[in-house]
Formats: sequence, structure tokens, C-alpha cells
Amino acid sequence: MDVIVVLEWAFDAVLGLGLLWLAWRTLNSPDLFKAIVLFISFGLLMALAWVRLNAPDIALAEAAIGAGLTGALLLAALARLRTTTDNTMPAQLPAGSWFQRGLLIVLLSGSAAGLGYAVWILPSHTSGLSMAVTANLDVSGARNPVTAVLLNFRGYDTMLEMIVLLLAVLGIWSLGGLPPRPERPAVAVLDTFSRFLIPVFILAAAYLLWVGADAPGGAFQAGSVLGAAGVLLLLSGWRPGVRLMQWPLRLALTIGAITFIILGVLTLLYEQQLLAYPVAQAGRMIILLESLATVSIAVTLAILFLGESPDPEEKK
Amino acid sequence: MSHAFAYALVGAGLFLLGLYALVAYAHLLRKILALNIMGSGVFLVLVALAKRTGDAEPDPVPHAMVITGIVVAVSATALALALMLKVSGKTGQAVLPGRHQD
Amino acid sequence: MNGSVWLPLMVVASALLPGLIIFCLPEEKVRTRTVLNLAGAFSKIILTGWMLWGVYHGDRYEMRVAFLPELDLVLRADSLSLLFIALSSLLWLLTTIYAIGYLEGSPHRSRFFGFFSLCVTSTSGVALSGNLITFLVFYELLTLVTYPLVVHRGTEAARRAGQIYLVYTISGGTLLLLGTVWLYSITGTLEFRPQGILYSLDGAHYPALAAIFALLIAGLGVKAALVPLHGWLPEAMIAPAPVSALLHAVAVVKAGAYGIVRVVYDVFGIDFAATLGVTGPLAVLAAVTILYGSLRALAQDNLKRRLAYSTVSQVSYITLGVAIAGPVATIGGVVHLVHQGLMKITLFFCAGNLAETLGIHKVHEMNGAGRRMPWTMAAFTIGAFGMIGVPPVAGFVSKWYLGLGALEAEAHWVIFVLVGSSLLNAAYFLPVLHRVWFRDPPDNWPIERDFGDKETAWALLLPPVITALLALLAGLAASAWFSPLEWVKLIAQREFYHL
Amino acid sequence: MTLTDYATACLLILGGIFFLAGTVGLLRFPDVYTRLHALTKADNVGLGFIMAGLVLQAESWLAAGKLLLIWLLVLFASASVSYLIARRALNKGIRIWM
Amino acid sequence: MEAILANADWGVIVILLPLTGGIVCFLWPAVSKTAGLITVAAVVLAVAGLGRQIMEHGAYRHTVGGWGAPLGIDLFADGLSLFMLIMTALVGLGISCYAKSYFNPRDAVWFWPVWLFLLAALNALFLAADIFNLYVTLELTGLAAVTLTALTGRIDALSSAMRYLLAMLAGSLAYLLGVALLYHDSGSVDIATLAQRIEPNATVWAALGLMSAGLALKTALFPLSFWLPPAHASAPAPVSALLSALVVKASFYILLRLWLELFADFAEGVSTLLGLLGAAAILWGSLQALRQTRIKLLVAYSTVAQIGYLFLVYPLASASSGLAAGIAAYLAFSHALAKSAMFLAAGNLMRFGGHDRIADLDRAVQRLPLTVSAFALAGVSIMGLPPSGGFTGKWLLLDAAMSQGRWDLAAVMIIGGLLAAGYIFKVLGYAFMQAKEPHDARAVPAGMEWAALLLAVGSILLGLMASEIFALIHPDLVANAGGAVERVWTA
Repeated sequence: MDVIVVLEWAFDAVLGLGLLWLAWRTLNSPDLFKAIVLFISFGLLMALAWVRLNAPDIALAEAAIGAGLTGALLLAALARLRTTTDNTMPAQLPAGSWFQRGLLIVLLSGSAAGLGYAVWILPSHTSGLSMAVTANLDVSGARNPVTAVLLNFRGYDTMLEMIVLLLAVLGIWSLGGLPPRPERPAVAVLDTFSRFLIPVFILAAAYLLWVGADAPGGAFQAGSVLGAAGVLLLLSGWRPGVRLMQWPLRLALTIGAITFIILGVLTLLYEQQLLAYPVAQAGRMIILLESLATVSIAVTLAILFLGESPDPEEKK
Repeated sequence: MSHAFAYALVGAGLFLLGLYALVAYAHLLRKILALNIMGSGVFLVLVALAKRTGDAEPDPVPHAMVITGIVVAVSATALALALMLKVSGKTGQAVLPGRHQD
Repeated sequence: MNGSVWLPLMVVASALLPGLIIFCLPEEKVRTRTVLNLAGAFSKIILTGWMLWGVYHGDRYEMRVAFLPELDLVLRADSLSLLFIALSSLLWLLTTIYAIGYLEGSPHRSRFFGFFSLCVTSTSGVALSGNLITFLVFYELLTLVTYPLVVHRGTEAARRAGQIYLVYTISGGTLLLLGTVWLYSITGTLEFRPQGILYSLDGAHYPALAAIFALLIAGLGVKAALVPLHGWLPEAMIAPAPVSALLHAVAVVKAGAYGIVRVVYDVFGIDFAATLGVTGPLAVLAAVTILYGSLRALAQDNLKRRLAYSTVSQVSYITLGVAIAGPVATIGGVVHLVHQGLMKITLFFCAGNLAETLGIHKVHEMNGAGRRMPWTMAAFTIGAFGMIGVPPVAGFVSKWYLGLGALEAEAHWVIFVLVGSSLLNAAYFLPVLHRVWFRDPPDNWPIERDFGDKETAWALLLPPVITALLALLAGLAASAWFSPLEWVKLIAQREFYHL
Repeated sequence: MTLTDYATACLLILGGIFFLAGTVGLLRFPDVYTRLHALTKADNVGLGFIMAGLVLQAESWLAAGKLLLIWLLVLFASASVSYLIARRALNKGIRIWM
Repeated sequence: MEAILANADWGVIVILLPLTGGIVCFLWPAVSKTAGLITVAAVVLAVAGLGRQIMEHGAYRHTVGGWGAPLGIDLFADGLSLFMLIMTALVGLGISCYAKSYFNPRDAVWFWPVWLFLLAALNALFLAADIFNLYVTLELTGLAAVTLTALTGRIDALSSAMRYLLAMLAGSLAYLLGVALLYHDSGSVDIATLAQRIEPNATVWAALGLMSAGLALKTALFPLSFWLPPAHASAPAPVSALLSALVVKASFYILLRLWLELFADFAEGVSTLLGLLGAAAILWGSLQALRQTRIKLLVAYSTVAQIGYLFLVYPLASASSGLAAGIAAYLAFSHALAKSAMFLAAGNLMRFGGHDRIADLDRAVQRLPLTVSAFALAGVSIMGLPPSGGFTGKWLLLDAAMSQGRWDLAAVMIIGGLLAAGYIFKVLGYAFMQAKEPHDARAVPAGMEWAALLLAVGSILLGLMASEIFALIHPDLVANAGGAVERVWTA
């Protein structure tokens, strides 16, 4: 047993220090491309940390969104950035004088000590709200506690979350969309690769969605896997048709939020409480919400990656 | 289960590291990276300390919060990257013109 | 009872409503605007007369509206406020007539008359304020609505003058605010009451109260043009003549002086103020202002500037009378509120006539003006004699009571101030009168506008003649029951003998 | 520990060695093509050994099947991606180390 | 009908309405202007309904999902929240009427949905009783605000939106870290529950510091105000109005709420610091405003200064926190009305002359009298001259400062008022003058002039309604955690 404990500690120590080291290298490496690659590795290590912390739901979300999609977004942005900026300026240009940076370091070191102490004195054993969650899990309509919190106990947060996603799209579109990414010649292998992988992605998303009620997984994870499928499609050169970019796209982007609102109004009318599902229907409602939210999340993520405005005239 | 605390401390460290880079580096892409790392640090604190339940399953509420937070982070990152590209498209540089910190 | 609540409000509204309607009128609706102006002015006179009658017979007019938590806006008509209201209603009517003539054909008259009416509104509010917060509200309002009048011409010089005006008045208002809040934090009330609101306070507060007195007087002293806070007044001369008339005789300067009277009588109480030892310094300040203003007036060649410095000097008679702290001196000071108004407005109307008709702005250009404009210059002469204190013009009555009051209060040095100032007044007015009547006119005037066989337009001539006659009448019939003097005696009785 | 456990341990250690070798190669090899070679060794063979080790411990056929699927997926993905990387490197004109 | 109106759950409706409206605008861009205006008007009515319920039955609480805090999320509104909701609805309506004529069709398509989402976020924020839910609403507010800032696509707007976004995200993350610490210290994110459990220890102090710093950054408290002037100056006029009037108030409200319910008892040192920074903000912001040569930057720096006034309530709150909250809310409302009117007026002047250089206003008084009146009336409130909301607020603040012998704060307020008069009249003085080279002017739609004027008149009238308003924010209606649960009322 002791060996295991020591190994666990060693693993945690390596992981923790690795995280800090990777973060530092990400922020400090002179080459931006390297920085992004390091950031993606950082994300994968974070996923590992989530697993160590018994948070498989987050590990899935982190791997798919935190490392995967954010990484793709960053790389795509870098590629576009290189077409617009002059490369003469060093990417590492520090802001502010050395004195200011020194002052900052002193300040932050002080904060670090304070923050560390603040964390350290917390009681070493507490259950938070887990008792309350467990007690109400049976009537929540989901057996995975995280899903129960996300879609039921704190479903209102998730409803607003759908609007956050929508706002990101609105923000990018209102800027007139992004310049198209530099064209690359089509690659046969990539094409085949996508053709094979996309059904797998869809299958995986469906599985994550379905299993989410009982085990790690759910709308956000499924949505991000589906979104990744979309990204892959876009990478291999596929573009949605103009007609698809209008109404169907807008509907897909909002369907999650719309479902939340409709369910909200219905529950308000029949249960007098916003998003209070009747116990008998709770499971079904959660599945409905999750499936439609998955569609919105997936489409939103793919659109964020595409970054182009739906209106052809908008491309300045 | 005090390795929960160790992870929480790492999280605090990541937050401050990101904050330092956010202020100290001018390049916008680096600032965006810094924000993401700050976010990861905060998430780590939230989730690590949720594991102080002894042998029982960790507290699921912070887990749900972090999933929410990750989605916010990716949305904000996408918007920030788009803005950065627009700024650099107009100025040819991915830094903020004229620091208004005076 | 029902009428008594609304009357003070109606007095304020009688100027406010025409003003607001005039803002909305298009520029070319001259007739409508004139009718509105005159209707407002006449209705105000009628309402004032009604209230005078009532107050004389012991009625109370008071209106209260909730304003701040535990602080009301109060409009109340007592004998002092009616004195000021009566003056302002009368002079508003005359100034309006004058302004209609003066601004004929010039641009932006809607704006001008709108703000003009608002200016009178604020003055009425100042006059009718029943507590310090209400006073403060209307006092600041007065600052705001006179600014557009000062910068009315829209030139760079006007903008500068406006800026100077604001620097002084807004700083003054701020000091007043500070004093008011401080007072409120000590007393918890700001009502104007005979004998003041402070006599029951603990002695520990006395230093603070003295400081508050200084703040309030400094705040009010800016508008009352007490030295060294008078700097804005000569600069504001850039404004059109009716505005100067209004600023000097009715609204701004008077609001300051009136405020000093209120603060000394109804906030501190004259007895308490004397106990506190703040009246002496105030009297000295007033005396200094009187002499300084006169000295500066001597050196001015610009006629309106000379009159402005004269105002600095004359308004402080009011403060002096109040600060001497005796019933007789009070009569002299408070009655000067009316007398100075009548005389100074006459002088400004005449200065405006000279500028408008002959293009005269400087004293040295006035040679022989009496022959060209005999009526105007006759009115000017009456006003100037009044300022010097020549009997039987109203100014003499004021100085007489001030002198008596000083003797009664055994403040003998005041006599020297009065004599000195009268000599100085003579020294800066008599040479002007000599030029006007005994020197030959130049071959041609700077500008000459033709009014047929009249010396100038009716609307320009009538107001100064009327005000000159009124100034004469106030002196001649000083003991008649309708005279300002009698009314002021009533006020003094109520303050000093607690009637 | 049973015989399967020993077998698992051996397979895992073997897989670990491949990963280690692959990582060393990734860090030490001179150019992108050779590094890719090292990486694919780790992914394909190393992961294969580890999967094999884990399959021995699987509680059901279903779980074993899933593990196998994961391996196949990774094989496929790493093959495609290595190809894409190498191709891009060639297009960019990165010379092969000789 | 009467019964339905009386029993409808208006608190939820004021959140759902603009959400729905925003989605409608997104799905059918062609009708976005109409849908937007109808939605905002409906929100005003719904807030009125909520107000009536709160006046009759006391504080409002809605347990979302029926779980109840701390497991679920509660919505909660007392007099203070209601007051902020009223502010948002009324000012929002005024700005919407303005925006109707302001935007070209290309921008309108984006403005309306984002503005409605912003409105939903603000309403949700003022109704939130849960610090994590507040984080989500804060993020929504921030993203919407940044999007609106960048709407013109001009370079200054883009770079200030970028800076704004970075500041917003950093602030949110600091706040979220504070939330994390509080949750792990006390096991709840519900404010009322936290209030019962919270005890001053290092963790709570760290949370307090992080949350205050994050929120101060979002509220642009000096010296964290670097992002505000460029953002507010470069955004389109109605957006500047929204940002200055409402968005900065949102994070301020959270700070105030946390302070009232959680931190006031033990964190006096921090409140002194906040007051000090507020005082510095007044002086620095006013001086900067005085230096500006462009109207919009001047007005933006004025916002920095006016935010300072809001923070002066913290050091004065020790005597009576209920009253201090009332004063802060009142100041926030009067600033919202006045500052929105000013930005809208500035927008009119820009539309009219094609620029916002103060020295070239060129007889705007005659040519654009309603707009200049709006600017002047709003200016009266900003300067704190009577009668206006600004005056009443400043009076109350001065009274509190003097009663507690805080001469330093009183002096700062007085100086701030004088400087404000300086920069307001700087604009007005030039508005009377003729420019050296008169330039042609473009027509300004009447609706835009009237919207600005009505908001400005509102800022004046507010000064005459102080007693009614303080009855609304009366301490009985302001919840303090212990008693909050007893006054729970649901439809």
C-alpha cells in the first residue's frame, strides 16, 4: 500500500510541477507557435489532473474544449495573424518597464503567499453540497450527479450559458467575421481521415450524450465532440452552403436556448417555478434539453472556429 | 487526502502566473493565453478543494461550475481572438496601441 | 386657507410658465412673446399685491413639498420676502418692456426672454424661500439661468466673461452648500425663523458656528460682490444692458444681499450673531467694500464698468446696515435693497440708451449728451444724485437711517465710512453730470440712430423715467404708508421687538 | 498476484519502455521526419502493449472490445496525422536529415 | 385579468422577456428594431409589475427549479434590486428609443439582439441571490458590452474593445476565484446562506480581496479605470450611454450587495481603502475630463470621476449601512440618467457636426437647442447643482460625511463638484460660440434629440422624488441576510 501512496504522491508532484512548468513555458516561449503547442499540452495535462481529482466529466470537457477546440482556435488565429502582421516585431515584447515588472512580481509574490495561506487553512474535510445533491439525486432525473447539477439543480446557470455561447458567435459576426484562413491544397489522406472519423465522432457524441445522465458525459462533452467533428470537416475544406448558413444555422445556434426558454415558460405555468421539472418527467426533460443543447453547442463551436460571417457581403 | 490542497495550490500558482503574463506581455495572443491559464488555475482550485470529502465521491457542484466555466472560457477566447485579428488587420500589429495606463 | 397654500407657488409660476412657453416659440412670433412676457409680469404684480395685502393683515402664506428625506422645500411669504418680491415684480415688468425695445430685431430673442423669465423665477424663489435649502436651490438655479444671459452675444469675450462669472458664482454656491450641510449636521433643521434657529445650541458648537457663518457669508458674498469676491461683476458687463440691469438691481446681486439678511436674521438671529461676535467683522468687510468699490469706480472710463463698481459699493450698504445690529441701522440697510434697486436700474437703463441710440460706451464720449437726450439724462441725474445721497432722492433716506443706526449702536466709525463713500460717490458721478449737461456735444456721435422727433424709442425711454420717478417718490414720500420705508419698519419691528 | 497480473505488469512495463524510447527519440532526433518515426513507435507499439496489458484485466468482453477500439482509433489517427505533418514539412521545404 | 397581473411571476418574466426578444431578433433580423423596442417596453411594464408586488408583499424570492438555496439557485429582489431594475428599464427604454434612429441597418441587425441579451443579463444580475450565478451574469454582461463597443469596426473602437474584453475577463476570473474560496470555506454560493455561515478568516479575507479587486476592475474604480475612457469614448453613442449608465453599475451593485450582506461587519479597513480610491477617482477623473478636447472622452472621464462618488459610501456605511446603500443606489440612478443623456447628446452633436471637438461646436445652442439643453440639464445633475438627482445624492453624501466628521471626504466631493462644473461649462461655453470656419451640419432625427432630453429631464426630476425613492429603498425592504428568509414571498 505504501508504495502506491508514494507513487501517487510522486505522480501528483510531477503533474503539478509539470503544469506550472508548462504554463510558464507557454507564456514565456519566444515563438508563438511553440507557445500554443505548449498550451495544448498544458490542456492535456490538465485533463490528467482532472482525472486525478475524480472529475472525469471535466476531464472530457477539458480534453475536448480546453485543449482541443481552444487549441484549434488559437492555431487558426495564429495562421491568420501571420497573414496580417509584420513579423518584424518580436512576439515577446514586454509591456511596461523593468521597474514596473519588478513591482508586479513583488505584488504577485505577496498575493501568492496570501492566497496559498488562504487555501491552506481550509478545513481538510468537508462535504460541501454533495450530501444535498445525493439526497435529491433520485428525483432529479439524472443519475450522474454532475449532470443533475448542470441540468436540474443549477439548470438556470446552464440556460444563461447557452446565451454566452450565442453571444460569442454574435460578437464575431458583428465584427464582420474573420478573414478566411489561408487556403491549403486538399489532401487525400485528410479527406479519407475525416470521412472515416466523422461517423465515429457522431457515434461518440451520441454515446456521451446518452450516457451523460448516468455516467460521465453529457451535453457539453457531446457537443464539443460533435463540434470537433465540424472543425475536422471545415479543415478538410468543406464549407456549408449559403442557404445552410442562413435560417437553419441560426436555428441550430439557438435551439438549445429556445428549448430552455420554452421549458422554462411551461414549468412556470404548470409548476409555478422556473425549470422545476415534474419528477416523473424529469429524466425525459433532461434528455430533451441535453440533445438540443448538444446541437447548439456543437454548431456554435464549429462556427466559432470557422469565424466567417454568414452574410457574403460582410466579408470585408 | 491532502493532495487536494496541493492541486489547489498549483491552481493558485497558475492564476498568478497568468496574471503576471497578462500584465507583463504586450502581445495580444500571449495575453489571451495568459487568461486561459488563469482560468485553468481558478478551475483547478474549485475542483481540487471539492475533493475534501474523504473517501466519498467528490462534491459535484464545483464540477458543474467548472464545466460552465470552461464553456465561458472558450466563448470568450473565440471572441478575443477575433478582436485581436481585427485589431492586427487594421494596425498590422497584435498589440494595443498607446497604453492608456497613465 | 386654500389660496394661501398656492399663492407663493403661483408667484413663482407666473414667471416660470411664460418662460417655458417662450422657449418653445419660434423666433418670429414677436407679438405672442411680448403678450406672454407682459401677461406674466402683470399677473406677478397682481399676485404680489394680493399677498402684500394679506401679510399686512397678518395672513401666512406657506407651501411645503417633500424634497430630501426630512427636509422640505418651503415657499413662505413674510414681510421681508414680500419686500424683495415686490421690488422684483415691478422691475421685471419695466425691464421686460425695456428689453423688448432694446433687443428689437436682434437674434435669439426666444432664448433670451426664456432665460430672462427663468431668472425672475429663481429670484422669486430666492425671495420666498422658507428655509436655507430652498434658498440654496433657487440661488444655484439663479447662477445657472443667468449664465446664458451673460454669454448671450456668443463672442469669445462673452465666453470668457461667462467663465469668470461661473468660477466665482459656482465656487460661492459650493461654499454655501458646504456651510448649509455643516449647519444641518449640527442643528437638524434649516428653517428660517425670527430670532434664528441656533440660540438654544450648546456653547461647544460656537467655533463651528462661527466657521459656518464665514462659509455662508463667503458663499453669499460672491453674489453680493463683497470684496474680495466681487471680481465677476465688472466682467459681466459684456452682457446686454437689460441683463446688466437685472443682475445689478433685481436678481443676482440682490439675491446675495438678501441672503445675507436672511442668514443674519433668520438663521443665526441678530442677537445670537452679535453674541457670537461675527457681526463686527461683517460690518468691517462691508465698510471696506463700500470704500474700495467707490475708489475703483473713480478710475473707470467705461460707463458700465463705473456703474458696476458703484454697485459693488452700494450693495454693501445693505450688508453694513444688517451688520451694525440695531433696529435703526437695519431699517437703513434693508430699505436700501429697494432704493439701490430703483436707482441702479435707472442708471443702467440710461447707459443702455446711450449705447443703443448714440453708440456711447465711455464716459469721455458723453459730452453734451443731455442736450441730445434730455429725458434719459434727467433720469440718469436723479439716479446719480440718489447714489450720492442728495435729498430728497431715496438714497438719502437709506444713508440717513444707516447713520442714525450707527450712532444708536455706538459704531461711530461708520459715520466716517458713510461720509467718505458719499464724497467718493460725488467724485465719480458729478464729473459725469458736468460733461453731460455743461459741455458741448461733439459734431457727430459714434453711431446715431434715428427715432424721428423722439430722443429714443418709447420702450427704452419709459422704464428709466418711471424708475427715476419712483426713486424720487420713495425719498419724498418716505413716511407715507405705502413707502418701502414704512414696510421695512414693519420688518424691523418684527425682528427686534418680536411682534 | 495471479499469472494474468504478472503478464499485465510485463506488458505495461514493455509498453512503458516503448513510450520512453519514443519520447527520447522525440526529444533527441535531429529532424521532424525522424522524430515522427520515434513518436509513432510510442503510439502504435507502446500503446498496443499497454492495451494488451489492460485487456487482460478487463472485466468483460465489452470493456476489452472498447480498449481495442481505442487502440485502433489511435493507430488510425496517428498514421493520418503523421502523414499530414510530414507532408506539410516537405511542402515547406524542410530537408531530410542525412 | 387583475388577478393574473397581480400573481404573475414578474421577476422571472423580466429575465425571460429580453432573452426571448434577443433570440427573435437573431432569428428574424428584419424585424429586430420593432421586436427590440416592444421587448424593452414590455420589460418596463414587467418591472412595474414586480415593483407593485414588492411594495405590497415585501421582498421577492423565487426558487428556480423548486430546489431552494443552497442546492438550487434563488432569485431575489428587495428594494435595492428593484431600484436597479427600474433604473435599467427606464434608462434602457430611453436609449432604445434613441438607438431606433441612430443605427444604420447593418449595425442595427447586431445591436438589437446583443442589447436585449445585455438587458437580460443585467436583469438577471440584479435578481441574482447566488454568487456563482452572478459570475455567469457578469460574463454575459461583459461579452455583450464588448460586442457592442466594437460595433462600428473602426480601429479605435476595436482596440478599446479588445482592452475592455481583457479587463473584463481578468476581473471575472478574480471574482470567480473569490467565489471558489468562499464556496469551499462555507459550503454555499447562496448569499443568504453564506451570510449566516461566514466568519472572518484568511480564506474569507482572500475571497474578499479577490472579489473586490475583480469587481473594482469591472467598475473601473481608479486606478483600474484605464480601460474605461477609450471604450466609452469610441463606442457608438447609444452604446456609450448603456456602458456608462448601466454596465458599470452592474458590477458596482454586486460589490455593494456583497458588502451589505457579507463583509460590512469585519472589513472596515478595506472600506477605508475603497473610499480612498473613490476619492482619488473623483479628483483624477475630473482633472482628466477637464483636460480633454473631445466631448466623448470628456464625458467618459467624467464617468471615472462619478464612479468615485459611488465608492465614497463605503467608509460612510459604518453608521448605517442601509442608508449608505440607499445613497449609493440613488447616486447610481441619477448618474445613469444624466450620463446616458450626455452621451446621447454627444452622439447628436457628432451626427450634427461630424466631429466632437469641443472648440468647434459652432453655435450648437441655436442650431440644436434640444440637444444642448439635454447636455446642460444632465450637466446640472453631474455637477451636483440643485435641483437634480446629482444634487440630492451629493447632499446626502455630504451630510453623512459631515455628521461623521469626515472632512477629507467632504472636501473631495466639493472639489469634484467644482471641477465638474469646469468641464461641463467648458462644453456649454463653446456651444454658444461661432466657429472660426463654419461647417455644414447634418440633420439630427427629432427622436434622438427628444430621447436625450427626456433622460436629462429625468435626472432633474429624480432630485424632486428623493423621499419617494428612499421610501422604496427603505431599510425594511433592503434584506439583510438573517431576516431575508422570513420575508420570503412567492407568487
